[in-house]
Amino acid sequence: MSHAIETTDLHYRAGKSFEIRDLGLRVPAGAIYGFLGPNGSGKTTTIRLLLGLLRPLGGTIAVLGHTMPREQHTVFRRVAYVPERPHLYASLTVRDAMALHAAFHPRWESAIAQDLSRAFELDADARVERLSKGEMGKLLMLLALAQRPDLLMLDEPTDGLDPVVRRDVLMALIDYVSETGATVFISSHLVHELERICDWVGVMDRGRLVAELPMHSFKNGIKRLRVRNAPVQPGDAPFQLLAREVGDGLAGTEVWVVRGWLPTMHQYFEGVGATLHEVVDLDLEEGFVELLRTARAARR
Amino acid sequence: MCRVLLALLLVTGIAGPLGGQAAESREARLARLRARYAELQARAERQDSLAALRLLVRLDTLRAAGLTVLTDSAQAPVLGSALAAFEQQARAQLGALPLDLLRDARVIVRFGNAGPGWTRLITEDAQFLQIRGAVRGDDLARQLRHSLAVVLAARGGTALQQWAGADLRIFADPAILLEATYIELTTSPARPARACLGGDVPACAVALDLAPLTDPRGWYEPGSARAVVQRALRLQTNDPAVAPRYRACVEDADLTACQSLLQSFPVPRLSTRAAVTVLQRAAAMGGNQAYERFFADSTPPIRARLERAAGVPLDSLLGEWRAAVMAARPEPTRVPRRSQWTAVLWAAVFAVAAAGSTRWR
Amino acid sequence: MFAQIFRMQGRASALGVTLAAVAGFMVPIMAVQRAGFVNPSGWDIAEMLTMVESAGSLFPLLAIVLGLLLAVAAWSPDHRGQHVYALTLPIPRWHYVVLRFAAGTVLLIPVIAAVWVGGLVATDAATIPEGLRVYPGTIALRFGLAALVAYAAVFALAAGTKRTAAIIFGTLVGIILVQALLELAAIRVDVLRYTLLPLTDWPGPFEMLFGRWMLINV
Amino acid sequence: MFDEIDARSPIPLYDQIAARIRLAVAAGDLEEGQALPSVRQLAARLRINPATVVQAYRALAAEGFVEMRQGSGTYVRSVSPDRRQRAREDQAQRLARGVLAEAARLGIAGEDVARAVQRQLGTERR
Repeated sequence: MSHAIETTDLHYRAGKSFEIRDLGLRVPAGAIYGFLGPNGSGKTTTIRLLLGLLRPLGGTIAVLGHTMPREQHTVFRRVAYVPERPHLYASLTVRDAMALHAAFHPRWESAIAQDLSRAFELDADARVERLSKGEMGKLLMLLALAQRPDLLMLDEPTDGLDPVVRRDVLMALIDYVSETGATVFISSHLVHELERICDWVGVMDRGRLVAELPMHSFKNGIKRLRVRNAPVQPGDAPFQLLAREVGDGLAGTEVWVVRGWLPTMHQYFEGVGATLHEVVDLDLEEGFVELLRTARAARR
Repeated sequence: MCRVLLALLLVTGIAGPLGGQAAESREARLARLRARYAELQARAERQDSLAALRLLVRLDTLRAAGLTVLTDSAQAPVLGSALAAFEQQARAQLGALPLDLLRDARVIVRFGNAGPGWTRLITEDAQFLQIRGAVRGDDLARQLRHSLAVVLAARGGTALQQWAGADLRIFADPAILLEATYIELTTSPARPARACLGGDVPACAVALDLAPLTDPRGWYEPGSARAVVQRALRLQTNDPAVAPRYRACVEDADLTACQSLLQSFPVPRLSTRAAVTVLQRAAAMGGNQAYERFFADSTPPIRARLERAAGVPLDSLLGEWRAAVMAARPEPTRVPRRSQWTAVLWAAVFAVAAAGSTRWR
Repeated sequence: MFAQIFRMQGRASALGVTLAAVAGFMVPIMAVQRAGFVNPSGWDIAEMLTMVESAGSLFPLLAIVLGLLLAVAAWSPDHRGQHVYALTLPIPRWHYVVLRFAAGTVLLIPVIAAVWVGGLVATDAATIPEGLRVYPGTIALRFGLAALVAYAAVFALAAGTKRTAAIIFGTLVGIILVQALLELAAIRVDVLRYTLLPLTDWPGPFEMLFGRWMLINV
Repeated sequence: MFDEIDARSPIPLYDQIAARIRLAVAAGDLEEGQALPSVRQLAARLRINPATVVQAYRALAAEGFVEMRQGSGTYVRSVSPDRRQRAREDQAQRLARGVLAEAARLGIAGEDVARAVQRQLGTERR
């Protein structure tokens, strides 16, 4: 099974305002796939579609090789879900929640549960409805990992948590993943965190998948060039000029954002009588922002 | 969402049983009104029916079971088969018919119209039978049996009418009447009835008004007297004539006060329905001519006529009668098996409906 | 799996079930007491039986309340979480619903037992006159079936979406409105008789709830 | 040793990790035969993708600084003194390149930077 998750022209509409059209996700098995996108771009909706919680209008969804939502309950034996809004039964205590989850998940491993429960310092007798946001985040991750999934669907698992809790949760996640090689599909607004742990990136914008590629090719695919007395017309540049602005440094320098830059492309600038001052790599966040800007510009 | 559910279910939950009871009482009131209306209308119709019959319709005269039956000639064929069935049943139940008693008894059977799909049979005594659809032989036979009983009651003397009722339902199914009598006996507060239930046969005679009350303690035991007074007079507690004695009897358990109030009450005898079961029992014991002997002379007291009809002394008749009543004790109320299965089935149906409910939220 | 669901649902309805059990135990005793069968001073049996019957009408009410309580206890946790937890369990939806239903059904048992024991205690303490019988077993069985059907009906309603609940509630109110309008317009058509009343007689579902509940009878 | 790993910097994470280990070996903080943290431990501690750690360890193995023994982990190899020296010089080169790039951006000539470094060295020696 080459891909943990694979959808072909997935179509979904909620009311008149929002629509997901011909969405083609392909999440490689074993990857840690970061799912980026501004608010309202359909990230949570997509995750709920992948889990068979929402009924698509068209298209196919395959999770771990099973078609969804038909083989949903067999898939859930191997998929763990951490939703954006906590979904546990409020009246339960932490111990009950763990016991209930264990009863339903055949691959549950109490060793993992106990270790994480200690590591997270969770109070077994606390009631779920009275857990803090951090404690809830830890509990949800504990339940997800203790069921030994092959795929973790995490919808903003650490957003809104304080750094210490975030560190504990991510450490547990990475520790589990590096041990089992499980696939992770994680949506988050904490781009720097995704930058550290993801090796794949998917970017959603207004219900469409605008980019899906490995992290490193995403990051060095887009560069910021510092050019002095740049030509007015880029002409037949070997790269794609996404945007250009007046530089804030020395007079006469411009900042060009380009895609598909290769080191050999220096000669172009000599050719047009400009001097390439500097090639700046963008981090994931800048790349993401630029990508969105150009994607929306292209579609206008 | 839960709040909506709760409100919805409370409404159906509360309204259900109450609605059910309210509907029943409304039902009963409707039926009584309809009966009253029909009765008045029938009486009016009877006044003019004789005159109308003579003028408009050729009368056919038929004879059955000693009765002269007059009816519209158009309906004569239907009446023919019914009369045969009627005669056969009457003979079976009455044995030798008290023919001289029925000599000039005439029963006019007239087919009135009572609205779409309903036919009404009106007989001389303004009794009527409302039948849905076409008139079938056994409806007519039942009506004629009823008329015969009324005629017998009318001719059987006023004592018999008071004792066993003007309709004298001797043709009714004894089993049903005996069961009703059993319930009457077990729920009556009167001392003789309770004693009769306990096996004291002479007390049965008193309860059936076939013997005078000799027990000095009166009709009621002290507690029962108080209970009866309380139930009967609880709405007139502020009526000056009754109030003081009522309070004395109910609050202070003053028996004499209770007794004095009870004087104005009707004597707690068993109903005419119970009396009919005695007559039926006597006929059963007396063989073929029992009714003839019973109706031959209406002057002696009922108990003597019963003894003559049954051919046994009253106590042994009542002993038999009491045995029959006790044997007619209704079955203990059970949840019928089919209802049990239906309930479980419905629970399963609802569960399956729930399991099948859509999973798209 | 069932044990966990049962623990959760049991704890959620523990208070309700206990109260219902206490009520179930008291109703027969109160019925017999009020009707005067406990060291009776005198016999007015017709009246006493009517009082037994009127007290008996608390049984169907208790059955409905119990059914309501258990069904709500079964479904309110899921409704609060938009059913997401249940829908992401590795078991088919019907299996989950059956577990929920079974848990609620088991929780009926203590109340039915209470009604039965209450009936036995009440009829034991009562002085039963010649000719009358006691029916603690029949009442308990009938109460059990009535509560089961009531529970199942509300369970199905609560399991459905808001839309189905609205539809059912709407038709119910609609029928009652039509009947009221007809009566206003003095048109003598008994709509209820052909729509709601059949539900209350055999083979309708709510036959058990209606009719006479007589702990002591002929 | 790995505290200021920065995912946002243009230098890829695996490079940063490899550089730190190379420096440690060069500076003698890591002796020969010493075991490096397992891929799982290091990834979890740094909260980075396990593949990144593997990539760093492979790069170091290729350069001969470490040895990846199948199933038992990664160990530091004996590095001759001049290799250590060359590693230090490489690191110095890399640092210099970074500083010069920064200077260029701010419009400061290379020579000024060189003089500044000398003066810093001077004050330090005194």
